[in-house]
Amino acid sequence: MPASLNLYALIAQRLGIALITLVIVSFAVFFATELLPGDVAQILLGQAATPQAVAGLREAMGLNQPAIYRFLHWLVGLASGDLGISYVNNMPVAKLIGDRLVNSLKLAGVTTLFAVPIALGLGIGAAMWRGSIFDRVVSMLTISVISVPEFMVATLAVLIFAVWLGWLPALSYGADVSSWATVLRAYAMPVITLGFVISAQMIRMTRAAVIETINTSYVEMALLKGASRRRMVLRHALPNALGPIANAVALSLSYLVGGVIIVETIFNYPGVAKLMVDAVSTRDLPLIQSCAMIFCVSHLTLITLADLIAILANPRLRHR
Amino acid sequence: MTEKTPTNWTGRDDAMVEHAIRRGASRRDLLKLLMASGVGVAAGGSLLLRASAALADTPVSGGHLKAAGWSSSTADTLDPAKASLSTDYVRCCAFYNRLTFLDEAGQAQMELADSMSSDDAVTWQVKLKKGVLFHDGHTLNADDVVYSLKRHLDPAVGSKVNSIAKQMTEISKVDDTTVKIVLAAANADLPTILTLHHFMILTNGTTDFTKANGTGAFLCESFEPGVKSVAVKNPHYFKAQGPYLDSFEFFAITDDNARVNALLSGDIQLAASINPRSMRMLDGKSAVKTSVTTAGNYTDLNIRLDLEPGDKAGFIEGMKYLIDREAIQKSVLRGLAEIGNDQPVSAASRYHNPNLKPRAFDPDRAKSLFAKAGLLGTSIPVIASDAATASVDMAVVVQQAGAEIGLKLDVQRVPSDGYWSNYWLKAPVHFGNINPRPTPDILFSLLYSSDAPWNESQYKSEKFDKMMVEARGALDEAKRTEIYWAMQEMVANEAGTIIPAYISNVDAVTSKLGGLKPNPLGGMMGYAFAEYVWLNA
Amino acid sequence: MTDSFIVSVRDLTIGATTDSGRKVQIIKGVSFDIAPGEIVALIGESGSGKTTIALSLMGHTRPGCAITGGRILMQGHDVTAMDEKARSGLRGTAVSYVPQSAAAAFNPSQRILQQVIEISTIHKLMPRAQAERKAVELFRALALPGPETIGNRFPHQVSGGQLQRLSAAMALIGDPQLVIFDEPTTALDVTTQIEVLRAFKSVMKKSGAAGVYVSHDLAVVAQIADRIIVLKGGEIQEEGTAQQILHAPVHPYTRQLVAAFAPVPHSLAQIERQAHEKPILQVEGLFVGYGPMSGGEPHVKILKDVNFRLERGRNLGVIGESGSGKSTLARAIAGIVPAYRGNMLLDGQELHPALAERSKEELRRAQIVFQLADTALNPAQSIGTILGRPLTFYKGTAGAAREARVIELLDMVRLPAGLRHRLPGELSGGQKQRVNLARALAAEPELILCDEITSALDTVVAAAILDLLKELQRALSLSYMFISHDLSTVEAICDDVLVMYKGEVVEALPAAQMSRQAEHPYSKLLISSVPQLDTGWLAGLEQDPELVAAFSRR
Amino acid sequence: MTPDRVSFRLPTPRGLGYSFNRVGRIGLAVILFWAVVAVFGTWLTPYPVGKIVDSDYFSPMSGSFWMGSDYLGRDMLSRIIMGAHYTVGIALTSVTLACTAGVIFGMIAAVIGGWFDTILSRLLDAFNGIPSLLFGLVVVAAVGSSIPVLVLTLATIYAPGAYRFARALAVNVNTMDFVTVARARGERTPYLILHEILPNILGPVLADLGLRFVFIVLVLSGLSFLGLGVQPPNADWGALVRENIEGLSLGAPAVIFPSIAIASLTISVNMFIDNLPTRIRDRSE
Repeated sequence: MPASLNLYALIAQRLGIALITLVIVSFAVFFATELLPGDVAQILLGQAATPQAVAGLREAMGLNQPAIYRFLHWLVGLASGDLGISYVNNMPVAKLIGDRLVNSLKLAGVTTLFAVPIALGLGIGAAMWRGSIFDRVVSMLTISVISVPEFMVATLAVLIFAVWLGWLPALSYGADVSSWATVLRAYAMPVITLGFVISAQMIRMTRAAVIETINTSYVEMALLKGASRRRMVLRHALPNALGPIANAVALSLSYLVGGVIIVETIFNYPGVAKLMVDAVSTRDLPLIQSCAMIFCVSHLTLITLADLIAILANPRLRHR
Repeated sequence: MTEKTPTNWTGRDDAMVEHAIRRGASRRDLLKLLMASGVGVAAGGSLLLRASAALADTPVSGGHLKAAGWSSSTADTLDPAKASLSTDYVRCCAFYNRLTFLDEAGQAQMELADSMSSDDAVTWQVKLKKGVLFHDGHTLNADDVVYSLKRHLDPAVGSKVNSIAKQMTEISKVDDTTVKIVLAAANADLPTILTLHHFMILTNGTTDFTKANGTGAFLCESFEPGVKSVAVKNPHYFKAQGPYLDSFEFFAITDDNARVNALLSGDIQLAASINPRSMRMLDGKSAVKTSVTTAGNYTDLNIRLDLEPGDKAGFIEGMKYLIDREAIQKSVLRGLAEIGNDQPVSAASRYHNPNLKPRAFDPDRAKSLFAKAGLLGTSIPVIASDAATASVDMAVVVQQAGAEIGLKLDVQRVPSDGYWSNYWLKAPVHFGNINPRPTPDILFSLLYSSDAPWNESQYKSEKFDKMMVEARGALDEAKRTEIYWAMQEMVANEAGTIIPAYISNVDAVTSKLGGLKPNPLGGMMGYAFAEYVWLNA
Repeated sequence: MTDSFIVSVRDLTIGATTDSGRKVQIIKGVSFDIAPGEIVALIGESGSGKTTIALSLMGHTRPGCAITGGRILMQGHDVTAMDEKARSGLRGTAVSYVPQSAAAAFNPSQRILQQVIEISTIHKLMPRAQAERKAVELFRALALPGPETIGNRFPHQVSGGQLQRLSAAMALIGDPQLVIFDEPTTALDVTTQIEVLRAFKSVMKKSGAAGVYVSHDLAVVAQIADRIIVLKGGEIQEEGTAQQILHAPVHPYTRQLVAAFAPVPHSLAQIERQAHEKPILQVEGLFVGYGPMSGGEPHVKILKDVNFRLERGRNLGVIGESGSGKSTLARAIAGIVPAYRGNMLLDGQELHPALAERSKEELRRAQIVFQLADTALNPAQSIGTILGRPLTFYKGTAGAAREARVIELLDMVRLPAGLRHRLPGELSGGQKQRVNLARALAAEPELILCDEITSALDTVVAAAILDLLKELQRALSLSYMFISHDLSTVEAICDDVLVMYKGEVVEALPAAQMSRQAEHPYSKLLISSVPQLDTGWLAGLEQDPELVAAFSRR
Repeated sequence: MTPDRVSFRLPTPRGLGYSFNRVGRIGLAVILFWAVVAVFGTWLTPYPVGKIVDSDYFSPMSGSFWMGSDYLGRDMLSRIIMGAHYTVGIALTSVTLACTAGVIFGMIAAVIGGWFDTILSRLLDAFNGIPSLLFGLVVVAAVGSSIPVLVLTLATIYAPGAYRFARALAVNVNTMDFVTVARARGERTPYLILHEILPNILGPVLADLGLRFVFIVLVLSGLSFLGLGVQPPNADWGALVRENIEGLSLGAPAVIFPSIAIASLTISVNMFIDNLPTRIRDRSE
């Protein structure tokens, strides 16, 4: 059978599954958020909520329509890129999320740029010199980092670099971003914190993936051809560990989009995670739903991408 | 408000403090000094500020200020009627003006109004200042004021002060610069009521609040809800003085600790509402100073009189004896508070009743009262939340005291989200938090009259309601004071609201910041600091 | 003294560290020499240390092992005294390696040519273009199809036999003086094995390099080795020329090995049969496949129109190479892979294709035994539990009765009763296969489907299992369906033989006359490809090249 | 007589048991220490956990307050001991729930396969995409914070991961011949899951449980950071760090000791998992 056709079929199948999952997830997200107790009208009015005022506001916001109708309406809107109108401040959700998402992606991007190469380097290095001092130090460090709560890492980083040493700003947002140097300064703190947290995971998983391939016959064969350790790992083990490594990276990056609530809180960084927390506290359902969808979409996209990379990296599937 | 609280403070003390600052004494040293001279820490803090401000009180123009509040969300708004958070107030004060504003002494002063007058406290004539320009160039007139005030009566607007505004039965234009306001009943406090941040003046017909178009000292350059706003100096501001800053940026850092760190690292110049626990971090830091305002903000323990166990005789009284006010003031609030006496009018108000003493901590007496009520050994849920400042810690203090006399208080910490709608006013025993209000009348009518929207303990007394109306119409200051004193006594003894302390608000600022003074409407100069402060080089 | 030898091994000892940290010797003082151009075979069973010795010649030991004593002189250089870098310099140039499974030893993500010439890249032996030319020459010498282009493929795109030859090219690219072949044909089908052996033989002759050929299969070794070293338990048992070892073995162990190869003619089991009795198993027009169904036919079809009868008390052998569908046939009969068309009659009763639709009684009467006892026994259950479960499941036997029956079963397969408290991991391969068999017997079946049950076992052990099977058949009047790729095994136990090729039965023969009566060309090819215990067999073997090309998938 | 005894075997000292290295031992010792503290801690606290016993706050280590005092002047030692009770208790309960649910569903999915497997796996994959802390926040916003809610939330967050892990293992075991044999024998799904598959994935599942335990301790502290968790006056370690974090710049023991407690527990669990005692298999094959 034609190789490429089969490959495309496989890719199409993965994409199809991702899409179907997405629809199921959107259903789950919508109705799960509908179950949130607390009435948005009442919360909006806060201490000034009187029954008449609440009723009036509910009517005005269209909250009296049946949930299924609102779901379909929302889904159709979602498909056409219309995320709806925030209950709380009547602004289009897309506009509210827009900037925040860009911020989140910026932070994630910068962190990725630094953390991924470092993590992969350390992970591969640790695997290459398995059992050496280097490996032990890296392993111990990663265990320590994943064992300490994120807010401790963040607060310590602020205290050391911003308050005591005064090298870096304590806040990353709203800082001067006119030149590359200042951008680096502004992002340094959250990137350091996040970098620590996600690299630890990536290092562990990369090391494990590479070590697994090092134990295969073809790597032993390379050794028996007289190859150096470096050649064994880089030429023979690494290309075959790409799939699991891509998966590890995807999971870490997925965390960068939505899991950074603590870092956003401490560094006062206006990202999507904080937006969603706000939305939850104000019961702004369209906003909550859109944020949740963003997280699910980005997660699904990333793991699907990792899946595709694994498929493409596998010569059995690529060259049939 | 602290300006006149320390009655035993003399000019000699002032000089001593000032001298100490010149010598370079640390803040902690000074606090010790002040303690030694028998002044509360809170008072000391503000005096300290005053003393240090004396060093450099010549305004300097220019500069960019970054200030951080403690809360913000996508619900942030530029609509004054909907303003609900400190962040909103700060913005409103920067971009708009009110008819009147409250000065440091708690007196209403004219702002956009040139004068306000009434013979019977029912019908009021408001004369407007002439030639005041909105940011878009439009000149302020009576239509703008009528529109701005009438909005609060429209339920569709969802105004936070709807219940207060309702007493204005008629708001009409007399001529271009005169507005007539008729009240449902006499209220001599109207000028003070209009100092509330919600009563900012907009241009006639404003419905779009993505940008602010006011008469305020700053122009709104950008506004992102839940993120930040940037304001630049209004070159055509109608006041002779100020603003001094070229621009200022306001946003929120919700994490207390992060806010202090940002100030310490120099990323911001003003950090509002510092947690008392953080005070020690500021010790010995010459680059920062604090501004303490004890304006009458309080966290109270509310026991509903109509539900168990509050309906059992002796329970509320017992709780009033069981609450260790000193421990709360000293340990929970780290001295940045004044002990409260279970009524809402704080010492910052000129109507405060100084003869009403706080109840002493007396667990034995509480125990006998609980025993009589048959409540010893039962478990009583107490709802607390981070939403109500320090309430969780206060709850723990009472819980521990209760545990020692055999009263089991089951403290339930619930999330801040939804606290005000789901628990506050509803749970039988819960905590509330009340922001400072400019007049006792507002406090009583909001919180204690029989039809009060926020009657925290469901206190109902016809006598009290009558006295409230009477005081409202009393134009004689002495008479009003007398009535308010009596009302305070009634609340302290009869209502189920236990007010253990009036909490000071501490704002930490860079020592370069000049012009910041405490204000009875709250921290950050009643949220209006932007217009008055300057940055020394 | 060593000048005349490429390699001299003296008193080599290799130690291993066990999980508990205890040190044990796995090679206990081995000495031998290899002369230039000579091919020496290391023969022995699993665990005899043959691969360990071979790898040590390259200065390599598997993780956990280390050379603890003795010397290995490679052209006068002491490999044991070298550091890792010097050893690397040796590998590929002085001594190179042809692995057991080329499929696993080729990096799946690199093109073949790149891997074949990697030795010259690593050791900077020659320019890339020259190396590529040399590789193509070797491909040609190894009779690989399309020598010019085969190198551009990926390992998964060529067949197992070709990969094995490609790995020889990979070993020879650096012109080594010594090539180590580590069971290079064990994983191959017999028809493929012949070509590979031929290619190895000719290319080795041409290059003049010496070789070490590691294998467990005497017949294979006989075709290629000049000298044979018989190993057991890390010690040399006997050393001699190939002729001497095959025809005049001295050591009792060697004799045992050779004897295991001698064909044991099978005599029909003496079971009283009534003429009208129904066959124990009858299969009519069986079609099996898997994958999504369309139009009543699955996507992938494995078995096509299989028909046969197995009379009670007789044994049916099914032979064929990997992929012929012989295992699938057993699974379809057991119901594991449901047939989509055709009938199966067990003792005249129709069997439902799907497992779930069969009654307990039907399931009990036909039991299946798998090839790998390692994976067929649950490692987490004790032998007693494994054997007891079918008793409880089919008969509801419990308590002391069950215990007694388990002991009886163990005794039936000649295992001590105390074994029932052990876990499978604590048993040897032969013991495990006996337990595997005992589990099937526990159901008191009438038919046992044996799927390659002796293939993974050492020759001597396999012979013992076959004896046991015969014994049991006599005692319990069983019928076996015996699936194997090994013709001598089938010959030893079966009455009738089915030859399968690509999912179809190409011929049915009586086992005893297999080689004489086979008519179908594939059967002939298959039967003629089985190596004989004769050094001249390969050289004298004549096969129709067109036939080979048609049937062996290379 | 058995001729297969000829296969080479090393002398196997039976019952030699397990080998266990030093790092693993240290890890286990710390885990046991905290387990003992968690169980018997209630009787060990020198002061009532909620009582303000020190007029100062963030005070340093002293004879009367071995670990200093917290932001209210409460004894840190007592609070950490109490915190162990809650941290270990909640994390252990949640992780057990998560793994039990995950493993059972993972095995069922592996054995049954087909649509059930596909849909369940995909759904849980997508659920993994919702950040755990945010999920926690939403749940607590919906139903309030109590220990059962906390436990269930944490279990829900970690069940999909446990499912994925167990399913992957079970799929491997499911292809083994002994499962096929059991199936050919006519065994039903529950037997296959409980007797054939479970015992063979138990080891890795327990190791996975340990790692998840670490993550749950951390998520629990993250939730405490965001203001959810155990009811006062009690607190889990995360909450202790959180409520005293202002003391960090002062180097107050009130924030350092609970951090050490968290790190010591999580690191030692990791050390233990990475160096599990290995069953000695003295066989050369």
